[in-house]
Amino acid sequence: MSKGHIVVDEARCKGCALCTSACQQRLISLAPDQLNARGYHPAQYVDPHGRCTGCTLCAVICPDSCITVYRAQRVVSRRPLAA
Amino acid sequence: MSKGHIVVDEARCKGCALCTSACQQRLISLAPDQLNARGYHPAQYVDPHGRCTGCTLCAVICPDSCITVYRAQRVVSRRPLAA
Amino acid sequence: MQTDLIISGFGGQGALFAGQILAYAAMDEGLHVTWIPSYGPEMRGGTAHCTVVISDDEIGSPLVRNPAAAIVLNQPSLDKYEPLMAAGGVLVVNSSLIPRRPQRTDLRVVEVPANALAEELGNVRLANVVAVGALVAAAGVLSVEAVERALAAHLPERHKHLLPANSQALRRGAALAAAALA
Amino acid sequence: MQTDLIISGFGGQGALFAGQILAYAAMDEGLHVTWIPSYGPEMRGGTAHCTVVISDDEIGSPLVRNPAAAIVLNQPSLDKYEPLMAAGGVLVVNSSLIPRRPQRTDLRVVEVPANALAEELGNVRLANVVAVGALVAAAGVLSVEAVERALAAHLPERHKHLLPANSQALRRGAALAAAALA
Amino acid sequence: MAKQLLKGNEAIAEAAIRAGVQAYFGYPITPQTELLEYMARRMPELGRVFLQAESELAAINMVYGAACTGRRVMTSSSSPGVSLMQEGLSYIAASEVPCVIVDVMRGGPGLGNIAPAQGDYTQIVKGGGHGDYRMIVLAPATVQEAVDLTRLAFDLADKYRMIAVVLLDGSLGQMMEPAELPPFADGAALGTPPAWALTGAQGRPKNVVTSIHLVPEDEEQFNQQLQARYAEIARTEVRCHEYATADADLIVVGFGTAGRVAQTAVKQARAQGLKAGLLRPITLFPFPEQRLAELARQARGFLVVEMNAGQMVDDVRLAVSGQGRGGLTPAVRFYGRMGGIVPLPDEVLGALKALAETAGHTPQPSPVSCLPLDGGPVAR
Amino acid sequence: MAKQLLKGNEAIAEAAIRAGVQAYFGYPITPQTELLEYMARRMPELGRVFLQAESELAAINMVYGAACTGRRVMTSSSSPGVSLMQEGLSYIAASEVPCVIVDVMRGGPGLGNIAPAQGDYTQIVKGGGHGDYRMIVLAPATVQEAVDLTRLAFDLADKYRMIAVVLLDGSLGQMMEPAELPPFADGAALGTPPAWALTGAQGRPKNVVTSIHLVPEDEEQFNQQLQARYAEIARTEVRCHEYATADADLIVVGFGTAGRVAQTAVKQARAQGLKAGLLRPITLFPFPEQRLAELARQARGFLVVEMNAGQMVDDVRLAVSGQGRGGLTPAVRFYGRMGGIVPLPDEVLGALKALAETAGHTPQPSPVSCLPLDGGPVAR
Amino acid sequence: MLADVVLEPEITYTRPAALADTYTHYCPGCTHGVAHKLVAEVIDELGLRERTIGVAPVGCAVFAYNYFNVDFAEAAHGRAPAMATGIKRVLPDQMVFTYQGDGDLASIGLGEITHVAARGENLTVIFVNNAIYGMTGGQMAPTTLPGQKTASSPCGRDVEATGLPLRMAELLAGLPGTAYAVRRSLHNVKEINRAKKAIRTAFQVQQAGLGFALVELLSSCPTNWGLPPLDALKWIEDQMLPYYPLGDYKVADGVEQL
Amino acid sequence: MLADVVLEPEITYTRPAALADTYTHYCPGCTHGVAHKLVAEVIDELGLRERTIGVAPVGCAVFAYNYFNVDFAEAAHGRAPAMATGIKRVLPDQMVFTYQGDGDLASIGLGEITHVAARGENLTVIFVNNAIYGMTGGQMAPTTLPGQKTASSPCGRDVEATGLPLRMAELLAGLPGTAYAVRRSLHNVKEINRAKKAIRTAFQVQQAGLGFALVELLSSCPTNWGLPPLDALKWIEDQMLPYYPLGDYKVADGVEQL
Ligand SMILES: Cc1ncc(C[n+]2csc(CCOP(=O)(O)OP(=O)(O)O)c2C)c(N)n1
Ligand SMILES: Cc1ncc(C[n+]2csc(CCOP(=O)(O)OP(=O)(O)O)c2C)c(N)n1
Ligand code: SF4
Ligand code: SF4
Ligand code: SF4
Ligand code: SF4
Ligand code: SF4
Ligand code: SF4
Ligand SMILES: [Mg+2]
Ligand SMILES: [Mg+2]
Repeated sequence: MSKGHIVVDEARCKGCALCTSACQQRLISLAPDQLNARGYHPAQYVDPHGRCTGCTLCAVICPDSCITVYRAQRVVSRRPLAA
Repeated sequence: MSKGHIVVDEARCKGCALCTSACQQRLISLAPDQLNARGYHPAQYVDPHGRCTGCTLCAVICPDSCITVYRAQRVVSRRPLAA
Repeated sequence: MQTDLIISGFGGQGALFAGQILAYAAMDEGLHVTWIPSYGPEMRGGTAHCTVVISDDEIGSPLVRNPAAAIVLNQPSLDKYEPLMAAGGVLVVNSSLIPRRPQRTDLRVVEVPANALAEELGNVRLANVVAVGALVAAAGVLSVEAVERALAAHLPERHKHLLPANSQALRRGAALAAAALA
Repeated sequence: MQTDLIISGFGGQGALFAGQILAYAAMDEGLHVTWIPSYGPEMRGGTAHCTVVISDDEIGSPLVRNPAAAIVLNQPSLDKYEPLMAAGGVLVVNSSLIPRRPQRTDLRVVEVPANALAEELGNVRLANVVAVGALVAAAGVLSVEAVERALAAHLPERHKHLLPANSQALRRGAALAAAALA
Repeated sequence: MAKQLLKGNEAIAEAAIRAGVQAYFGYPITPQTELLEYMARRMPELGRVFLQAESELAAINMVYGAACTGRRVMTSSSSPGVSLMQEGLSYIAASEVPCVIVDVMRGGPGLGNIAPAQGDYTQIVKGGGHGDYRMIVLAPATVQEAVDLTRLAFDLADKYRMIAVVLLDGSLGQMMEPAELPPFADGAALGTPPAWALTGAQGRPKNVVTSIHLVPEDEEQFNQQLQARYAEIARTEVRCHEYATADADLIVVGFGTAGRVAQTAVKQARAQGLKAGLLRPITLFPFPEQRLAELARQARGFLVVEMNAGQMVDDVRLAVSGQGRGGLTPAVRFYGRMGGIVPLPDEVLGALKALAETAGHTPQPSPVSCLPLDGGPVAR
Repeated sequence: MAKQLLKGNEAIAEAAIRAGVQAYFGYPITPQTELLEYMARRMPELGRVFLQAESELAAINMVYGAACTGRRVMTSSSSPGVSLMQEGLSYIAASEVPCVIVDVMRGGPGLGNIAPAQGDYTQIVKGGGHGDYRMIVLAPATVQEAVDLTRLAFDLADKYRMIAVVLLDGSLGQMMEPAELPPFADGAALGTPPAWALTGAQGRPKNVVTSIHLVPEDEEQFNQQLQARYAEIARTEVRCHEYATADADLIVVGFGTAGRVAQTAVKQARAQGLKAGLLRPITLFPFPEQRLAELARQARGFLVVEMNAGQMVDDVRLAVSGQGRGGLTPAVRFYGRMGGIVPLPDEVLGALKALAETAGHTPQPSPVSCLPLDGGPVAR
Repeated sequence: MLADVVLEPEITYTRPAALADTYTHYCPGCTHGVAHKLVAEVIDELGLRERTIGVAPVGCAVFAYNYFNVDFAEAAHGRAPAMATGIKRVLPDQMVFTYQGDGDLASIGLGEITHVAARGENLTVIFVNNAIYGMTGGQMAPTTLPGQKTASSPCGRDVEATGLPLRMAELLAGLPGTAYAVRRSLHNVKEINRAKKAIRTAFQVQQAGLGFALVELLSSCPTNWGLPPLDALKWIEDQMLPYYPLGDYKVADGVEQL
Repeated sequence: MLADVVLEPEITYTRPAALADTYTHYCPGCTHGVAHKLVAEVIDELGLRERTIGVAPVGCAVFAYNYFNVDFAEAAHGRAPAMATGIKRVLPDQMVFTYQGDGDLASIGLGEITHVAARGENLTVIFVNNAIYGMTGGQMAPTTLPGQKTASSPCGRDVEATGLPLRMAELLAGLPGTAYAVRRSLHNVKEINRAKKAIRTAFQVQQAGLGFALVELLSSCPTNWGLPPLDALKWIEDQMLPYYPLGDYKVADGVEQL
């Protein structure tokens, strides 16, 4: 199970690619075929194997504060196994 | 015989007295009763005993460049004693 | 006769240069011409557009509110200029990047997949020249040959090797417009 | 009635303050008055002078070209203002420092050895007050008493102890003028 | 309160303090320096801000900043220093923050001299900075008026969110004259900072002070608002002093010291049988153009007296243009002294007499045409 | 030489170079920057001086210094930058050293925007700095004229030992248009440094460049000399462009781009049967007031078009005041756009039609009086 | 028996509240955006949103007032320090900061910033050094590197004619009124985090009334350097760092303890 | 036989030729006059009278142009360095110097002087530091000493509110374009002679094209200090020297060899 994940605000993204190189897991790339309303190829986060560590490096470097990082860490409930 | 002497341009002198303290021989003082056209008591050089060394200290410090220093040093002629 | 043109797109799409080609061509043809980049709130990365006025008489206003012909290279430009076009005007639309069709019915619309055609010619940066070809053919203000001569004469030395590709792009655009309006 | 006065001397002779005494006295008497230090090319060490206008009506120009009364505390001031005096004007001359007599014959000249008298009173800085006394007595624009009251009222606190000496100086000057013009 | 003998510069300073000025920023320059020095003494005593800026450029921008907080703030200077403030003044005007500027004018152009003059009329009244902006301009002629107009300057500045300038020449700045100081404005009158002020966005959305309107349409609309405010002021805030104008057919116009001197000349003229009157504008912007237009209907000539080469005279000309009887334009003559010379009543009287002899006709243009660009004959 | 497609800013730069400018000092500001950048490329190539100053304040004072050497020197800027130069301009004018300033105007006041405007008319034409000084002001409407007037600016500056300003709006600075460049001025035309120049006092008594005249009488006399020179220029150096004025009874007046746009409107008006004409002042100082006065005798109305809130319009009003038939004043209307909006011919045509319908009467003043200082009724 | 610990996602990083929720006009990859974010985060963390007043420069950051949720003034080019002085003197309890570019601070505004430091004005200055005039299209700044090509130094900055670049952190550190003057960089995450700490300290210096505090930030201008954003960060590292060493140039007594 | 050697007087010291033979407007005992004389002597000794252009400030030395027999320009307040830059760039072979007071150079003109030093303009600057604004009647300068009473700091300069005085020689020495920056004093003959040597070096630096050269001179203002001229010299020694140590703050490579 993934330790974190991110959400990119694609409308605000300017496709600068700084996040792509910041992510040690290489989970972000610019969408080659997609243009947002301002004409940029936005960053896209692809993490099929749940490798995101929630390290926030991508978000810290993003000049447009487009990236929100979520980390799964708070225990919310415990439920009985298989009822 | 004096080694030097000075001439003060009294019209330009502002009576600031800087020269009076610069002269190690104390040969200059402000004329107490004299006022020049601008209302200053000018410096006066009194050297009855020919003590002026021509050291130029007074002239160097004079902010108004009022002092010309003469030094007697160039041999001009030699003449026969008692003709 | 005076023709007011606007060319508009994202920064980097070459709208300003496209206008300059037209201005050079007009000058070389002995016409009066003005080229002016439009001031707008946008800075880099925003929209860049220019206005070209071509006339056989002295030009009064170099600025234009209702262009007789326009090239729109991207969607925001279409949105902005479609309503401003003079009735009967020629509107060249870069259909490679603009999904929607113009809505006005009193315009002569030429849809050109400029990016696609340019890529076919091996250089996506020629999209603007493709569109210029279309505009010239559709609006008739200058001949395609005049524009071609202008390219030959005024392309900066370091880009001279691109001349054949430019000519091709121009002609492709022109041909497409001719076909579209035929 | 309006009286235009000028008081002039070397910087440090107290010309400006002398004018202020008169201005205070006039104000306290309910008259209109202006006091203005004169601008000139001189900087420190040069001549300082002020103009006082006293009137029972609103004062138009606070500046004066031809004063009706003047105090000249030094030679350059005499040289400058003698020719400018209005005919019949009162000219108070500080004979302690000014060797020459005024040449105009249409003036009422009062020669006061102001420095000498002030030194007699123990303070050469009172020369200006001596001259003011002479001016007031000779020109009649204000009473000696009014000036004395003004001194009492407006001398800065730290100089209040000098009041008796000031009064004496004022009266000495006045007496001298009265005698001279009698 | 009883009258005190006050120097113009110091009287303005004390009047500003009593008007509640909270911060003063300035740079020394003759003949304004006593104002700054007075502030240096008094403001700290009162726990208010005095800061000698490193330059007039810094001073006006400190004023700009302090004014953004909605407090009463001011600076003072003299002609060359005011020239250095032109960019700042344009910014402040465009930001609609109120403040008060005192300009104690001296002889120019350039370094000129330190004698009294009125050569800043244009730069102050028309706006020496870029763009279309105006400042309220108040021109005292006596120390008492300097006191009164300083208070008014703060009030008008706040009311209209504009710069108000007290404009005087060096002789008035240096002059002592009896004057009565007003009481201190009470705290209530000063009020709490206005809603637009920058105070830290506590419990409210942020405020912004800016002079940018990047979209031309927005900038135009903003300019129209400014112009509308200026027009309102022109309707409601004109002030002037008149003397013997009721039946006058010769009107002398002058502001500040020149106007004061002119009043003596008018008195002398009346004594000599001339039907002379004086209009001394107290507000230079707004200019008393309507009143001048009214006077144009009765007067055959105007004499404008200034301590410059003729600056306000154009505003008088504009005001009376076509306003004479039958739509004619009365004669407008100029008498000016420059370089720091204050005209004397006699000179003004002389000019007035000359006007009396010739006025009544519309001046004819002299026969000069204009060259086209190439210097050849004019193409019509 | 054949025509080239040139950008206004660059055309001016190259024209200055061909006029023999030896030193350029400037600071980047939109929409003037290409001029500076062009100089950055070209001046060093030619072994001449290019220096990017740290500010406009420094730039104008570098120009001041360089101009003291008697060489041709210049700077360029845009509105806020020009405001920062006001002190320097007053000094240079008072020192009688020639130089050329280019002001590519943008929207204001304050930071405003970078769109084309004409809001600097007053600060440039009347002098936004302190004291009574004037600058020769040349206002091109086409790139060709920008080239020609740049050369003229240097010539007139030298001839009169004055500042000459080339004043244009951002649209002309940014615009490309075909124009022909003049040949390089030959060395002989540039001549040796004038006798007053600072070059090191070799074999002659020292020269001094100063703007001080401490004695008021001297300062006044100096100012009179300046004024005499300005009057001479007003007689001899007026330039304007006219179109269809011969029989016009409606005259449109506009400078630079506004005048150019107005010409199209006049053409359209003629086509619609209106007897319209255009006067486009090329020199703003000296102003074509005599020519306007002449036209006032034939015209019933004037329409002044500007890209500001109405600045030059006052000079038109002054010029035509009382100059109409029978000494009446023809109507003067204003049409302006602000904030960086360039008026279109249609708008001007509309204003012209409105004028055509109403012109012919002297405007009546609106009934407003002025307040005395205390706000009560007017004391007459 | 309990099992399957359910982890609910929690936001660990998102835009700070003091940063307005709006699109910015900055070019793609321009680190002005990073600088903004850091300042906003510090304002949030120190709880200063309702008592901070910012002063924007003329430069690419001219619209900074749109991007922060705090009171803001927009200064004339180079005069932000003077404007901030005016504000701070009247409202000494508010936190006042300027945000300035290198043209603004080191060229036209050099006099004002130096005097502010000399007087020890209690202000925080965020100084964004991108070695160029961004807004006007890439002309030489006093901070432009030797040999660097710009629109106004087309053959590269000639130090013979224009001198060597100004090192502002060092220069201002030399003034007695300066309590804190450091240089940081925005070219990678590690340096960004260090920059944030410095910004925090610079605000705390003001809170403590210790005097003038300056954080110089090496920042990219991909547009005018003519480089893709990632290459621009590399350029900071390779070209700017050697000339502009990161470090603390003045940390006055009392600052360490903050 | 020869005897009685007759000694004929020879002028050993008189006003230099480059100093105009005219009365000056300076106050009695003001050492501006000494500074003038030294500059004139150096011009004479280096033979530069016919190829020097001076730039006068606004300040008490505003009329310097009247007192030197060389070409002169009178600058706007604080802008002498910019004006001198304009002259020198056009006439690189002429010797250009500015003569500036502390208000002129360190207050309003701080930006210009610093940029001139940063650019390494080949200029000589004579900087007369009298810790006060002389001409305008004794207001506080950036160089006014802590606690010093002036017309605009009537209770003494409050360093809390206005910071510590600027040490310009040290500050400008820190800029890479500065070739020579020293402080000297005019309070006694020995120091006057040392000052003259420094002025000579500062002109030679320019002759050699080494860059910016500044000589700061501690100078008296008896009038505005409210002291008799001799006491004013003492005040320099007692009060100014401790804060403004005399010395060489920058002597670039190549200067020693001059
Ligand atoms: C008085 C004045 N001069 C010049 C300008 C033009 N101008 C705007 S921003 C700028 C420079 C910006 O550079 P910098 O401060 O480095 O900020 P950056 O854009 O690089 O962030 C200039 C010169 C102006 N607006 N005002
Ligand atoms: C723009 C401007 N601001 C202010 C002044 C007034 N002013 C003249 S000299 C001076 C200061 C002189 O002090 P300093 O430079 O120390 O020279 P000093 O007289 O002490 O030799 C000032 C503020 C001015 N002339 N111009
Ligand atoms: S949070 Fe870390 S691991 Fe996850 S996408 Fe961002 S940089 Fe990659
Ligand atoms: S760093 Fe931000 S703006 Fe740049 S590509 Fe990534 S998400 Fe988009
Ligand atoms: S030269 Fe020397 S000894 Fe002679 S008077 Fe001068 S100081 Fe005294
Ligand atoms: S130093 Fe010069 S001015 Fe002073 S008293 Fe001596 S001679 Fe006179
Ligand atoms: S021009 Fe440069 S500094 Fe300005 S926003 Fe673009 S990248 Fe950033
Ligand atoms: S005021 Fe001071 S500096 Fe000026 S001349 Fe007098 S003593 Fe010298
Ligand atoms: Mg920058
Ligand atoms: Mg000084």
